[in-house]
Amino acid sequence: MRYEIRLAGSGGQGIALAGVVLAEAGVLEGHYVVNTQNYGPEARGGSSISEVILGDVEIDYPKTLELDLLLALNQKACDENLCDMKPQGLVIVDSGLVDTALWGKVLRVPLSRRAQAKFNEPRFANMVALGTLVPFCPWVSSRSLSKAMANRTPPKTLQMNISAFQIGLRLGRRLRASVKFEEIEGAIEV
Amino acid sequence: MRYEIRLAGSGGQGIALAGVVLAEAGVLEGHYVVNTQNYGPEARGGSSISEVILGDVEIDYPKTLELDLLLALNQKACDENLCDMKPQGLVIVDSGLVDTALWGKVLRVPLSRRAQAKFNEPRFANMVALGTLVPFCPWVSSRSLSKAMANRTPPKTLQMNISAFQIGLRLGRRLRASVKFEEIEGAIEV
Amino acid sequence: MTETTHLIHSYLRSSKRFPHVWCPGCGIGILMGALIRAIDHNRYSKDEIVLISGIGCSGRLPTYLDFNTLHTTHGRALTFATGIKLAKPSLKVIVVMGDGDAAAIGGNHLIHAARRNVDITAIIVNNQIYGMTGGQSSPTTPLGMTTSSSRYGNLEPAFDISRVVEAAGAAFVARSTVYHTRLLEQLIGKALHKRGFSVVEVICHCVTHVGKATHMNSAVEMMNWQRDNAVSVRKAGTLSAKQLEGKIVTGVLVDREAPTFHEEYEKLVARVGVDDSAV
Amino acid sequence: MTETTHLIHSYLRSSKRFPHVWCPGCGIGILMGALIRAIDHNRYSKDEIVLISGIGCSGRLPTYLDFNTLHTTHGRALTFATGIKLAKPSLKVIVVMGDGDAAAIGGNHLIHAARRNVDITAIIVNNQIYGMTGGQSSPTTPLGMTTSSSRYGNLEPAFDISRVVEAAGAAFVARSTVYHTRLLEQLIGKALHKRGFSVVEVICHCVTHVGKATHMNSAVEMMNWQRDNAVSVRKAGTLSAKQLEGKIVTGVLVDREAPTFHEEYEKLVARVGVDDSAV
Amino acid sequence: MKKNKRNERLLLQGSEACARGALQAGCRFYAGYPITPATEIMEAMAWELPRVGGVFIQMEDEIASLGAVIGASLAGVKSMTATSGPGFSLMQEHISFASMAEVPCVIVDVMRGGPSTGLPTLAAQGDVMQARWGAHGDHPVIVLAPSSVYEFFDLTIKAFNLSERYRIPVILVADEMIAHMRESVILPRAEESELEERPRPTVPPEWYAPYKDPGTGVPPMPAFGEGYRYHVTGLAHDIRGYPTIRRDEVGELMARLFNKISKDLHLLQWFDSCYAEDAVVTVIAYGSVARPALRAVKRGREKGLKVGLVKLKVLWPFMRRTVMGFLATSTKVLVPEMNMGQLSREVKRVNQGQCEVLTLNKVDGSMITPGEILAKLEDIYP
Amino acid sequence: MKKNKRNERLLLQGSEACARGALQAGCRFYAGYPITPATEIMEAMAWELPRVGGVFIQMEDEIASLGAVIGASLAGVKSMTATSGPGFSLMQEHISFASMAEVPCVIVDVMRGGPSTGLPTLAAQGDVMQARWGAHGDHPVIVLAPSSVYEFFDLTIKAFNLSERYRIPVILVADEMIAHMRESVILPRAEESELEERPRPTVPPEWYAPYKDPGTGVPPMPAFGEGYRYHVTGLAHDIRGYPTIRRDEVGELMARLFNKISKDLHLLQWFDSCYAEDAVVTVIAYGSVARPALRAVKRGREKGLKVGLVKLKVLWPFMRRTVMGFLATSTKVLVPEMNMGQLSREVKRVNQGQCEVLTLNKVDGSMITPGEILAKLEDIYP
Amino acid sequence: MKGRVEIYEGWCKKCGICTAFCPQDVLDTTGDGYPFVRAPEKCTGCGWCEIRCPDFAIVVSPYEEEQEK
Amino acid sequence: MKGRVEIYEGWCKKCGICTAFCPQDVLDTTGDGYPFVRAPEKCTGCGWCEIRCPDFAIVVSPYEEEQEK
Ligand SMILES: Cc1ncc(C[n+]2csc(CCOP(=O)(O)OP(=O)(O)O)c2C)c(N)n1
Ligand SMILES: Cc1ncc(C[n+]2csc(CCOP(=O)(O)OP(=O)(O)O)c2C)c(N)n1
Ligand code: SF4
Ligand code: SF4
Ligand code: SF4
Ligand code: SF4
Ligand code: SF4
Ligand code: SF4
Ligand SMILES: [Mg+2]
Ligand SMILES: [Mg+2]
Repeated sequence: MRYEIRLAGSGGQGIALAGVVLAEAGVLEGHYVVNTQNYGPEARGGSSISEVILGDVEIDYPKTLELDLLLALNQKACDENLCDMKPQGLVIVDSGLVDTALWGKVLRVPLSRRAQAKFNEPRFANMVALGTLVPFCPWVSSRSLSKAMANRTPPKTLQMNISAFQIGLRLGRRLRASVKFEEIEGAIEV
Repeated sequence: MRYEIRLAGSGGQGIALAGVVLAEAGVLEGHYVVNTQNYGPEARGGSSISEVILGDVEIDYPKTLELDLLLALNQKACDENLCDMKPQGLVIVDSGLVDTALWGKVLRVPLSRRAQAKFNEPRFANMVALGTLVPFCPWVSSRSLSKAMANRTPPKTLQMNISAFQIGLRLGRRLRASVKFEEIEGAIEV
Repeated sequence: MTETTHLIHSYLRSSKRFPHVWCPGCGIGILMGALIRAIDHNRYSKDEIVLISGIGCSGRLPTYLDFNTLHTTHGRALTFATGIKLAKPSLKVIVVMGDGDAAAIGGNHLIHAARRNVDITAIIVNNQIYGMTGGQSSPTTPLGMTTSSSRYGNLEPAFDISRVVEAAGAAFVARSTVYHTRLLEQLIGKALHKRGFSVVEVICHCVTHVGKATHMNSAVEMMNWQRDNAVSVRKAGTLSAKQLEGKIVTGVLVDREAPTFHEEYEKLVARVGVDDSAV
Repeated sequence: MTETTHLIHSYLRSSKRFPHVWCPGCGIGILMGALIRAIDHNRYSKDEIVLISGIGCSGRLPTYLDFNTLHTTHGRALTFATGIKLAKPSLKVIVVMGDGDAAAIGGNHLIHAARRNVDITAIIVNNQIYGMTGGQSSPTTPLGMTTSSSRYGNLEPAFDISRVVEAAGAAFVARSTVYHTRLLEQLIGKALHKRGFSVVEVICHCVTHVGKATHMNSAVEMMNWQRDNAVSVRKAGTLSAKQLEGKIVTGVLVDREAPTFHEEYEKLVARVGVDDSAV
Repeated sequence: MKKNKRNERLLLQGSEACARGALQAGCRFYAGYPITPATEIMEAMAWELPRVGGVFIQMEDEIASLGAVIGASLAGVKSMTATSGPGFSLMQEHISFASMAEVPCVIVDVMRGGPSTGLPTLAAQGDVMQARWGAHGDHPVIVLAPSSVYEFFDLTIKAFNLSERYRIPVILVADEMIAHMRESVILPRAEESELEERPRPTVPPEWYAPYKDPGTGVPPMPAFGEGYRYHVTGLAHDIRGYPTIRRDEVGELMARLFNKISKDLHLLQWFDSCYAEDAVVTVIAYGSVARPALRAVKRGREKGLKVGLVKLKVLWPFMRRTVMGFLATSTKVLVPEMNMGQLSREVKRVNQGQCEVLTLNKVDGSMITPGEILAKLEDIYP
Repeated sequence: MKKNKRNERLLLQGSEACARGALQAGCRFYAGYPITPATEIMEAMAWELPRVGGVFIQMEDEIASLGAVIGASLAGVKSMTATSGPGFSLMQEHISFASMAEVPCVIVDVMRGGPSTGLPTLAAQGDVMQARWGAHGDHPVIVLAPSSVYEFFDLTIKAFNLSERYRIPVILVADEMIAHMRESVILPRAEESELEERPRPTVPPEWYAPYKDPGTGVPPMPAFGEGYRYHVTGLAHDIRGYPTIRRDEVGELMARLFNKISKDLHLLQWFDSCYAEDAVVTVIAYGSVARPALRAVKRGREKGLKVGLVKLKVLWPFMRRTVMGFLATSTKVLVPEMNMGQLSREVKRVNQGQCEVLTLNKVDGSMITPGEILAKLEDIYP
Repeated sequence: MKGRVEIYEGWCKKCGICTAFCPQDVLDTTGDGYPFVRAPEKCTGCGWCEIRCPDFAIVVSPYEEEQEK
Repeated sequence: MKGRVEIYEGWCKKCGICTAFCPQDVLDTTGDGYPFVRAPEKCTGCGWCEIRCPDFAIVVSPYEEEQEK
């Protein structure tokens, strides 16, 4: 079994860090995990991608093949990555930054809006996102993610990261409860 | 047909220059010629060797195989090179610097003594030697050697080189006339 | 659009996408403007300029400009420049290097170009860091500064690049910060004008890495620092060594006349006679 | 056999054949003697000395001496030396380099070792030529001199090696000729004694190549030239730049205190704590 | 550096794993120069070494870095450096020196797209031949290639062991993917790793001949300062270390340099294989490409194709025995590489026509995918 | 430099012949650094270039030398450098640059005994693989090997021609024997040498795309200062020369870099052969070893052995077609080399088991003799 | 008011340099970080903002000239 | 006469340095180029010849000491 997540956005949105935290959470859960990210010129303001693959056996190919879960933090990221989705895969987008997501199962979540509202800056949207996806991703739990955050984020920002995560977690739980998964067809918005 | 000459002595005796002049003479005669010399640390005062191979067809292997002619300017040079002689090959040694030459056909010529006598320094012995070997080497002539010397030695020393060469030539001619070649067995001294 | 910007735009490559790659507020962009204006002011044609760089953030500069441009290897830009200048002395050769480029891996070529007095203008973007590779310490990183390769604080004293090239024989050496933009432009202008090897050391801020290391969190703060720590050569003459510690002395530091390599070489060729028929 | 020679012999490798490889009259042999005496005078044990060289005639020096000896690659001796010193600071590290070695291909390592103030003594055998490869011009060959690679006369100005290393940050810089043998010995002694990067520039004659080029046909003539052109630092202070042209200023040129790299590093280790158990 | 706890699963970047491996192997000296994508190894060592009393220094370039590493090793300290293509090119002269003077050291080359500055942030396998042949003159080197974060840790330790055992520079070629990716690993504890140390002289200094074959081909090596005052040179040398041009001495030296490795070739056959025993078509791969290859082979088996994989961990000396063994049972061999075909040439060389050797090459900075390999397998399947 | 007179027989040193060839080919820029045994080439150029209005400069090292050579070539001047092993190692980064940026230049490596400082004054063939694989990243180079003084002249001209034709660094590997020996030669006059020049743009600057394939694989190349203001970089680049990491663009670039040579492989089969047509045992040799090999083969024939010789003048790209052709008719092949077996590996690779490939190797600084080769031939003769 | 300042948001990276170093305090920053002309009347047209902008995103034109058009 | 000078011809390369720079003109050169002690009585034992000999081929010992033996 292999579960593939891709986090996509632009440089400065904390995509890489979110990927590492997610991967660390996977490790804490005892899974096999691989995490890759794109390096390079685009990292400066350009597009940024981080992939996390979780598995119960060793992971052979370390790049994603068909995404179980895509998190898209802007429109371009959404447009360019949908083609790699698994047919029944789930897409979570930042509703403030993504207008259209032509996909079957889409959750539209105001990630950066919530971050902005709470911390007066949008850059904690990455952690809000991690919270949101927990209820939809069977491979990590809020416990492992919190622990991973403690391990992997700078002490100075840990508190804010945790509370952003909590916000996301609440959003995600609400959504999870409100929708019958099988029925999602088109976008669900909070 | 291939004719192999080795000039051997020590650094500072002008072995390399003599080899080049001899090779140039061969070229002027219209032969195929290869000239090699040893480079390296030994060049500083250590042993010095120059080889000239003359041929009427292109020369394949550029190092000597069996010497037709060995010119040895000191004892060590003589000792170390005799083993490479062709059975009927001729050895010319500087009688002032070589005591014993255990070989069949040996000409003992006072090369450095003559040079010293004429120029008050022994370093022209190389050119005396070239003169000496002319009558014994069918591949070069005194004309080609003189021309080669003009081409290859610094103008400043040309005159002295030529006169050293002439001395050698006279010695060589005298020797050539005095010995029946076929009869040489052991050393002939001038 | 006013003349200044019009002028700048006339030198930017229309085929390149802007904004450029540098981080927001990075001083290299300011330098690029000053360089363009200085070139324009000296009335060089675009065709006669060869703009060469090494590898680093600063190395990306030539890509944007409509000259003959060459992006070489890390540290070796001056060697390519030397070849170009000697092979075709009619070209005006300008080299842009980072501090790592010029003073770490390329230090030897720098002092040798200075010694030979090759007619090249070298612009050294001294941002005190390896910007491109993620903020490791460079030979100009101040003692004690934390960088990604010296997280406990840098243990190595910094070069005074200008002093080293002076000792090596450069004909012209000048220094400015990017804050002192007009001075910078002026000094580059003088350097371009100079016969021989001319060096302009440009104190430049790397917002991303040095900003982080020095807790100056914006280009503005870093440029304030430049303003507050710069001392003109003239003024520096009146200060004690102690008072000058940590200061940036700006202005023309060296300006001397000496024959350049290619002039001497041309004399040699004239002397031994061009004899192309012989070949 | 008197003490001096006895002392020398006690440092020569008994397993090496003598006389050594250098040409008759070559100054390197004189330097070798001075070096041995300076080492002995400073009472280093043979085991603690590491003597390192690059490639060149001078590079053959360590082979003859009974220390830990290392004959590296051309120009890079100081990099090996840096590794050795830092890995085992109890060793006394001495590097012998030719002018080509130190200032041509190795120029960058020289200035960086000076900048870092690595605790190494560098002895630069400046014979103004590439001796080993047959007399090509080096970065210290005087302008105009004919060499086998500049048969029309050298076009490139020479480095003042001592000035360059001074500008780069060396803690100690001194210069002597081999003619001034006792001074040389003394200066090497001081350099060995110095904490930090110390440089002794040794003006040395290459009989074979420079002798030929300058029409000085013997070691004696060349050493006469050294005698006649040397000016002590003290005296130099009283002379004009004009008067100093072509002169060799001898003596201690720089002597300053500065923390050395390995001392600073040791402090760092003490600070962050050796935690070998952790591994 | 934290201790490795028993069975603790960690998320580590390849570069971190390499640094940890080095420290666990006893490396206490690192000299380097930053270059993408090898910088993280340097940064990790810069952080860790002072904490264990080791030395880290950032040098002025890559030439200096390897020079310092060799120096430190002569002083008795296990030493390493890491770089990428452009820097690796600059290190070649000193690699040649280290093999001639027989100085143990470890060099990591994290391969990025080339030639020249190329694609600094993207993976490639373009330096595989360079790792073997990049330095001038005939000399042996050992080259290892990890294909996972764990292997990067493990092979780094092994690299140190081999370099100490044979007194030879050992090169690790990792591709950017392996160096940059993070992966879950369980690291062995320090006491579980077997470490090797260079042979040391047992005779007193007077009897010591530094380059004399003690029978194993590897002369014992004291550290500078231990009382064995010997001479080290890059010139051809006799058993005392002194320069020589005598044919017999040079010939003996060269023979020993090669034999010390070639006599142990059987010990250097490190590989993993999967379904390879009965494969009709065998894939031979290394580095990160071994991973899509594994997946492709598994999928192929699912589809009923008798395909197998041999993953090489030692690239040089080329694992002739291993490869020939597997070739014997296959009719076709596929060598996918992120280069224009480098190791595939070696496969062809040892193959001697036994089976058809096919290649799959990619040099555009992207990974070879399982799909591509599978498609090729299906295509060539007899 | 004196004019070559018709049919004049001269005594020339290999190095001089190389320098003359360069000048005759139009080389007008030389940058170098002294090193035995390549120094004589530099010295000859230092003397000749100012006389023909060309530029000679002695740089601070070999890295700088090749940098300056590439710069001069970009300024439109045919340029070269020469070195030996240690310096050749240092040049690898810039060889990689020149092939990526497609800058014509000629590099002579006079091979001496290695590794490291090795045997500076003695001949070897230890850099043959390095000449092909020494630089990082995948890229093509062309490598030629002369086996006589005349060939050194001739192949130097051809090296310039190829480098101009393909915009590629061309490497000449001569061994010390060939560079140092003097030999009688008759040189062609200037007007008898065919020279090639790099393709030049015919379109106006606005239309010029510096790295666009014009169909031949080799984009036209203006000199700096001629009005075509374009960008040159060692990064992967698009057809305009601008950095790119787009797979399609990178893939196209890499494919073109290789194809421009591989499409013309049939033009690069340069060899001499002797008695090879009906040989049962064929000797394949190059450089100075081809000469004892020739003698051995002649002696072998005298003794009634059907032995033959194929002398390769192009080492890389490896002359697969030629070699395979000759392999087809032999049962055994002998590859004598002054190294531990380098080109013999390639012979084995292309041979694919058709015949037995044997080697004869010597790395002690001495020449392989005709006697040794003949003995081996007799030994292996079927 | 001697100068007219225009900002090209397309190239502007919101670094704040222009605003911070305007000697007349003409510029200010919008909520989303872009500079804007807050006090146009104070602009002397000195051009410092223009030459210090690392991104060529700010242009100063002489006001009079504009008027004459 | 304070010093006794010995020359080891086996190592001497006949460079002439010792002879040329002896402050007391003690040494001279033989016909075949080797140095020899021409005026032993003038030797002050200063040691310059010894330390300037590039080949360690000349040895000066204090004369008194010799006498005492
Ligand atoms: C031979 C080589 N070594 C290392 C690198 C990696 N590298 C690229 S840029 C750079 C340093 C950049 O620093 P600097 O020259 O100061 O330029 P900046 O980015 O700060 O402008 C390094 C080390 C390289 N490209 N080539
Ligand atoms: C990389 C490299 N380039 C060139 C050489 C050839 N080489 C050997 S010694 C030398 C120069 C010697 O000059 P210097 O350093 O001044 O020493 P000297 O012989 O004068 O004492 C050179 C260029 C080499 N060995 N290695
Ligand atoms: S990393 Fe630093 S130097 Fe590089 S572009 Fe960003 S701010 Fe400028
Ligand atoms: S060539 Fe010059 S430096 Fe070298 S040993 Fe001879 S005299 Fe000394
Ligand atoms: S032109 Fe001068 S005054 Fe006007 S906004 Fe710009 S900096 Fe301020
Ligand atoms: S200086 Fe330029 S990039 Fe910075 S905020 Fe002002 S206009 Fe924008
Ligand atoms: S010891 Fe002094 S006085 Fe005596 S011979 Fe030597 S140099 Fe002359
Ligand atoms: S100085 Fe030494 S080598 Fe020279 S002549 Fe005197 S004793 Fe002989
Ligand atoms: Mg920088
Ligand atoms: Mg020298």
